[in-house]
Amino acid sequence: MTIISVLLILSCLWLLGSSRLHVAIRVVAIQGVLLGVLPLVRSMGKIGFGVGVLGLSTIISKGILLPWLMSACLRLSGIRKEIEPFVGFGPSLLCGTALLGLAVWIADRLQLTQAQVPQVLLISSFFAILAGLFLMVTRRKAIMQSLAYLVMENGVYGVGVSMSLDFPFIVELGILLDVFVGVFLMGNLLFHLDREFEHLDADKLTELSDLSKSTPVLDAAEENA
Amino acid sequence: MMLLLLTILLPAAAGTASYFIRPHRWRRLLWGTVAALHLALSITAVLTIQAPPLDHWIGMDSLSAIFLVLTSLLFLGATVYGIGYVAREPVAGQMDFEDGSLFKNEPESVFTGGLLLLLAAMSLAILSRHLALQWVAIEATTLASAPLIYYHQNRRSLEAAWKYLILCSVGIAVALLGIFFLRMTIQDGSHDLTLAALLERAGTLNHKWLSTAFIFMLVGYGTKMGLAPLHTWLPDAHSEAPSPVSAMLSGALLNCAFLGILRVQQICTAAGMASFGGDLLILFGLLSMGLAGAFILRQADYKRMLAYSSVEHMGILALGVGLGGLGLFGSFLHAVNHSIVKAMLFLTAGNILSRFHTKDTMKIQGVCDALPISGALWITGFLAVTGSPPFGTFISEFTILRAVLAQGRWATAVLYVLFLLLAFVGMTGIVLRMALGKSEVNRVREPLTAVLPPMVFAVLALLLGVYLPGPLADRLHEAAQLLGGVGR
Amino acid sequence: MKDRGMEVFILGCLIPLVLGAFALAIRRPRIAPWVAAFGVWLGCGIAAVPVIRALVGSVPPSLQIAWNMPGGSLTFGLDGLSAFFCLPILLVSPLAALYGCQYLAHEKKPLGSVSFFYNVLTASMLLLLAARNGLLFLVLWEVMAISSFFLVVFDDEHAHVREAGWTYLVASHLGTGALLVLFALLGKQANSLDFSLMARAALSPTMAGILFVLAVIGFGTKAGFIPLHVWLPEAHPAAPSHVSALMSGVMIKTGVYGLLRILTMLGHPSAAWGWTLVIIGLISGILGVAFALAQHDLKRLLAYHSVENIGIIALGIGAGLLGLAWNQPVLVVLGFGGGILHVLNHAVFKSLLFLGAGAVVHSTGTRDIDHLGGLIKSMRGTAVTFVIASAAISGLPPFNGFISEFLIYLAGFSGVRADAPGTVILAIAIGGGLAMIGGLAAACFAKAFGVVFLGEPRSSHATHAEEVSAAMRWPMAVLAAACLGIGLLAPAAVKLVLPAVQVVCSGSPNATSRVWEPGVPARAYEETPYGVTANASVTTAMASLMGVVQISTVLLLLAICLYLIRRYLPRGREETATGTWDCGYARPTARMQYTASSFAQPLTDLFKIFLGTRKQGTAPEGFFPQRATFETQTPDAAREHLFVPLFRLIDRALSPVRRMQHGRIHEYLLYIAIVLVLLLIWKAGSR
Amino acid sequence: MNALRWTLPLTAWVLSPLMLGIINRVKAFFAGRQGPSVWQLYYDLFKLLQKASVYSRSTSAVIRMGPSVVLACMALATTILPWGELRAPVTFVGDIILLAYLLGLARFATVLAALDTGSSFEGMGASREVQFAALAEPSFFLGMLVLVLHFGFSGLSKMVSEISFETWQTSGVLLTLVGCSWFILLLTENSRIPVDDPNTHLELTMIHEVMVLDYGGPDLAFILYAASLKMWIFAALVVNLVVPMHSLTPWWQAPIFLLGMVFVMILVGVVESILARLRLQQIPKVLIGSALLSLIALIVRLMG
Repeated sequence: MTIISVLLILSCLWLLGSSRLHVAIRVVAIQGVLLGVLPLVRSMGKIGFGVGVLGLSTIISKGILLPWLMSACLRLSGIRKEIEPFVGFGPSLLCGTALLGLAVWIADRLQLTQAQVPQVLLISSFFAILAGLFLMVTRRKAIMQSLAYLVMENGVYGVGVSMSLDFPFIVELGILLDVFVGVFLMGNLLFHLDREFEHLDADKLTELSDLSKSTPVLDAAEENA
Repeated sequence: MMLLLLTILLPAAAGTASYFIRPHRWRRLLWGTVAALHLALSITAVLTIQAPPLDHWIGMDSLSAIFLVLTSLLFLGATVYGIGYVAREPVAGQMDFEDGSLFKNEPESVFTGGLLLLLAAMSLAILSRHLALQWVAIEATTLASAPLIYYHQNRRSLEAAWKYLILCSVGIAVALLGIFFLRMTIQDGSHDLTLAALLERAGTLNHKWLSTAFIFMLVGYGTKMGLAPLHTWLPDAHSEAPSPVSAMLSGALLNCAFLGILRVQQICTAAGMASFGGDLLILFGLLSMGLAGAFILRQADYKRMLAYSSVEHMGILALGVGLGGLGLFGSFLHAVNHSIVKAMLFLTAGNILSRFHTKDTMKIQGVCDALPISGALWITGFLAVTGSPPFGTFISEFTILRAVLAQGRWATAVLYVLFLLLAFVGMTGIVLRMALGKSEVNRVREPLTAVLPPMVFAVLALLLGVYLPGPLADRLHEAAQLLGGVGR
Repeated sequence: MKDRGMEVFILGCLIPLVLGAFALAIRRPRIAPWVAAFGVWLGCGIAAVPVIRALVGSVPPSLQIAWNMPGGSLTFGLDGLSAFFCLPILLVSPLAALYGCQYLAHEKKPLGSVSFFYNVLTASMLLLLAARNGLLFLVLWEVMAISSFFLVVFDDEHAHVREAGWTYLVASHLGTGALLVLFALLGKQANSLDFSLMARAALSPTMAGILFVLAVIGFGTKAGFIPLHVWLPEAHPAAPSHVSALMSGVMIKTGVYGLLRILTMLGHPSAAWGWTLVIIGLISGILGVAFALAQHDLKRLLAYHSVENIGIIALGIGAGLLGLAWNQPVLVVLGFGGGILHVLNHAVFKSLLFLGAGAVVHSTGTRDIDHLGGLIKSMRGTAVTFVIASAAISGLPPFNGFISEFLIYLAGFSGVRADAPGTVILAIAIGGGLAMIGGLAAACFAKAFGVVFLGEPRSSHATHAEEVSAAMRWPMAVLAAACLGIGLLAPAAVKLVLPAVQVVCSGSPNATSRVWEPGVPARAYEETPYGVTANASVTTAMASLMGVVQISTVLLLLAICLYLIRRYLPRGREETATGTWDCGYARPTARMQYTASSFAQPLTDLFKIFLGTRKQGTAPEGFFPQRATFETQTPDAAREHLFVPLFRLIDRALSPVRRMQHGRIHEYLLYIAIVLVLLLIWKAGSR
Repeated sequence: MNALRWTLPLTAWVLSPLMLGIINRVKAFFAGRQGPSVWQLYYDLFKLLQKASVYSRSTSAVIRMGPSVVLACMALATTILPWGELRAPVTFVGDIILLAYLLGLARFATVLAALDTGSSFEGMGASREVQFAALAEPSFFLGMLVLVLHFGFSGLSKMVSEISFETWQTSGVLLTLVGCSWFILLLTENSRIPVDDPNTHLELTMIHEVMVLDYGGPDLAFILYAASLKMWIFAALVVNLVVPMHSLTPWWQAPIFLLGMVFVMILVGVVESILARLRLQQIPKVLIGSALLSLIALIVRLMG
């Protein structure tokens, strides 16, 4: 249990630090697998049919399918490295540690006394959410944004598991399916974006805005103003 | 119970099937029949099912009854319009009128499939009684509607789709966190997150966790609903999507997100924390109306103007629910009125766009001269959406004003009226400049499929302004009681 | 048999709607206006029966139909006030409809829509006057505004017509905004939207004050009080003449009606209310006519005169309110009586003026009076009716304008008491103000009639003018006869007004509701001091009016017989015709005559600071100057210095907000995070 | 008794041309010349009535009807005027308002007739006439307000009949102020020297004379007769206001009134002889000054 949460934290820190995209995809794949294993470990032994299938399908979807799609997209668009993001890689790591501190503060702030909630898993899940959000806000590459979304979803899933929530099987599957289709669609969209725009930088996508054009409110007033 | 399941599974099945149906004619036939069938199903469901459901996951209370019939009505209108729209779209590549880049449309099967899946997801979201299931359904609506937005696959719609997908998914992830916190509010250890169970235990819910959960879900679903500071994706998505899709997005999809917030507010009122949720909703409501008014004032693109007006009307809905009492009745009536009027406006905007080939309001003049029916509809829609009397929106906005004044909130009342007037002034300039005058484009006969649905919606909006049909009025009052509002 | 008055009235209102819709439907555009006009005639004929019976005394019981709108109910009633305000509609609307059919005959655009909206406007105004429920009132109010908007933008090829339509719609909607809050507040106090319950709601003075201010703003926008009149000189000239006749003559009166209806609900008025209306009346009157003097667009000039006459009406009502506040019955009866009678008088002669202006525009094709002149020779009928209307609007004796101004003068002067300085100030305001307004109005209409109809034609437009057809001249003749008729039958007209005054005074508790009842012997009022003196002042007013009527008739007879003497005096000697005395100038041309701006220049210089007239032109230079031009424009001061800067200020205040939607997705994500964090902090704080 | 009352307007109709004759004689006396006879205006009227009339081609019916309307108004206005305690044949509450507006109607008719001829001179005269009238009207009403404040609002005859020596003692200042204001009004309305020159020859400077430039024959006769009636009306108002008739016996009041009228005419003649014409820009100041006189009278009455 603690090993998985420590590995989760390490993987998030690695993402914050690394600039090469194909490495990032592989790290996210590992995270997917970890989260697949998590419910099995969590229920310690009495592995029901539902929990098993769920774990397996998480591992397959997040561990194998999505990374394959992402790397295919990467190969197609021929992007090698994340160019200079808003917050540099060194400072990102510093922010990572700050976020970790924040996650610890949130975890104990919630005083989850009644159920025996593994504090360390809770901290790692909150850290994953915050890291995902931070990555999404700072990185320029659209692919990185979808990966960051995946990390954030893993974090949310982690929080769910740590609060010993066992939704009915269909609902758990529904959540997983939504996340999978979401990221799959992002991949599909990335293909189109790449074909349409030569670049995949999210910060250049600023054509739709209200700044440029504006109509006069009072025609008459404008002329003789 | 079977009826409800059918309303969800039928469009889902049709959606997946239409991906694989090659011949256009067959697929459009399927699409039309499913839409009509869905409306019939939902109307029979509303009339037959009286007893509120117990602990099933799928059930229909008066609130979801209103939204279900509204959504299927809008979908039927969008279908009739969509079939004509898709038939007229050129299959080969076409030149984007904004920046001249070449693009090819999405295959029609993806479009029809996406729309049907969207309908299925929305029906599930409306009918689901289990909050997590409702979350799954709302996330599914986002995923179903994302490919519809970049149907034209030009640069602008791709960008709009990307922003829509990222922002809504992040928002809804926050909502998922909210649901987990909601689970924590239950003290006696049961894991049942259905609405009925939560309402039973309402007295014993832990207030600290409930308020945190409410905030997370308000921000989550608020992003999806387009409340003020979280609305940034809405103008891009609704203006770049093809007209039938933006009609569905504005008319029906925003209501589903609104339903999510209503469920949480329902639990909060049952747990005795109505004022906490109410104040937040009023704050967001006023903020949305103000910001939307600011953006409408000098808007250059008339579809973005309609999108911002949706943000404003969502603000009015939130304000109405936040007030409670008479405001609830006004808010639900306004949801019905706004959906019908906004769908009509987007379809008419589609007609104007397909004739004038530009979205810039300064370049369009004399719509009434070139397209007489659409021009008349455009002005009627404008009068309806700004809440002028003969239409239903005036009745609901006036009821909300009476609710605000009944609670003696002077500042809110003044701001409310000012923002309504601001939006009116902004839209008048744009709509009148477009509608009146002599147009260079010569007059052409407008296709029936493009004109019939907006006309039907216009008649409905006018009818709602003059006479409130019996069953709708009772459903609205029951819905108001659900959230603790006063009846008459 | 139950008095079916209200049902007949409603039927009368619905007939124009049905026939209007039918006119919209039929394909052949030429007969559409005639069908609609027939609908208006039929409808008004039917509706006139209950209205006349209500005025004479037997008020029909109010009609109540269930309406499942929240707080709404279709209740209709017809009391003295509504019946009196129905009179101008029933008189002017059919005549203008008949006139309109001919006026638009040569128009190539389809006439279905304009006749449909004309009928909707008429029907909505009639129903509005009978509405007895807040929600119903507001719905009909906006239907009236929207239908008149569609009429204003009928010929929308010209840019200024579109601009006028925009200003009109925005102004009327802002006014309705104030009305929304007014009715919501009143509904809250009386926790029902029915007028009968609202009238009985107990209001604290501050709440009554707020409601009064809202009513003045809301109804003042429609009536055209000075700062809120901005749309009036834009919308009326832009509309087709028969529509602007209906709008200017009748529609702005619904604003006055609304204000009076609300006054009946606000209980005992305070003196401050009276003073506000008196001040608004004075400003609207004097500035209205000053602006009218500076115009040289005929219909814009008439529109400004509507503002002036609304000022006179406000002056009358203000005097009435002060009478109620100081408990002076003579001020109440004569003030309200004069104000409300002026509503009818103004409706008659203003619509006649606009129809006349329409005839001029129809045959000459231009509205700029500096290009006209000498039209009396070719358009004799129109000229006669126009001069009667001009004399009436300037308040000159034999006509109806003088009667209502006379009543207001009587109110002002007979209310004077040395010990109460307030009455003296009021008398100065009425004496000085009304006299100046009368003098300026006479000047303005002498200019308008003189420059348009008299002298030599100044341009080709005027030379080719020919008289309009009979269908346009007959309505004008009927209205001119009405002007003279009311003038000579003044006591009867005042008797019609008194039930309306009675309803208005019923608002304040201490005034007994029976101010005047036809046929009730004077003794019946002995017991209340209020009743007796009110009745006494009415009898003196009646006596004065009899004197005025006698002198007017004698004046007419004397003038006619003097004219006859004048014609038969030189029967032997023949009449020769030569050129006008031109001091021996070599080549006098028609353009050397006095034009509108030069005629009004001495007076407009007096009001220079308000008008802000802009003078452009090229002075003649060199020894033998070739060309010189001179042009004056007087833009509406309130629009230039009040509303345009206000709108620009709001616009500039909102522009920083627009930078928020800049398109960068990263900052959008930050917005979500920031909102979440702020809410959590706020919750932690409040918990 | 009513028949007796009608003698008042009849004498007015007969004697009014004599008044103008007196003024001309006074001016001639000042100028040291013999001057026309007092009955000169009667001769002119008789001569003009015999002549044929000449009309300009650009005129219409308005110029033909103008003079008769003006004369009718003036004739009726004289029926409202009382002589001190001798009541006027027509008297009702507010008849003074009708008097003012009858003068307004006459002015409206003259202005329209002037514009009908289409000459720039008549247009100029009409424009100036209209400007001064708009300013003169308020001062007339304010002056009347002082009367109303003092004697209560009723018919002109009743109000005027109460002026006696006591009223002079108590509020002499009031009566002088309003008297001066109405005298200035008389000079303005009847185009006397300080405001306008009745017998100038330069069209650009005239106001009243230029408006009647194009009349001839009977029309000119009607207009001149109406002008004399107008002079009688204003003079009668001033005399009624100033002369304290109440304290005299009724039989003495008629001759005293006529004497008062002659004195006013002489005063006008004197003023015309000693003053020169004011520049046009000054005249609005004069009119506003007369209005202020009445306003001061009002304030004095309120304070006192």
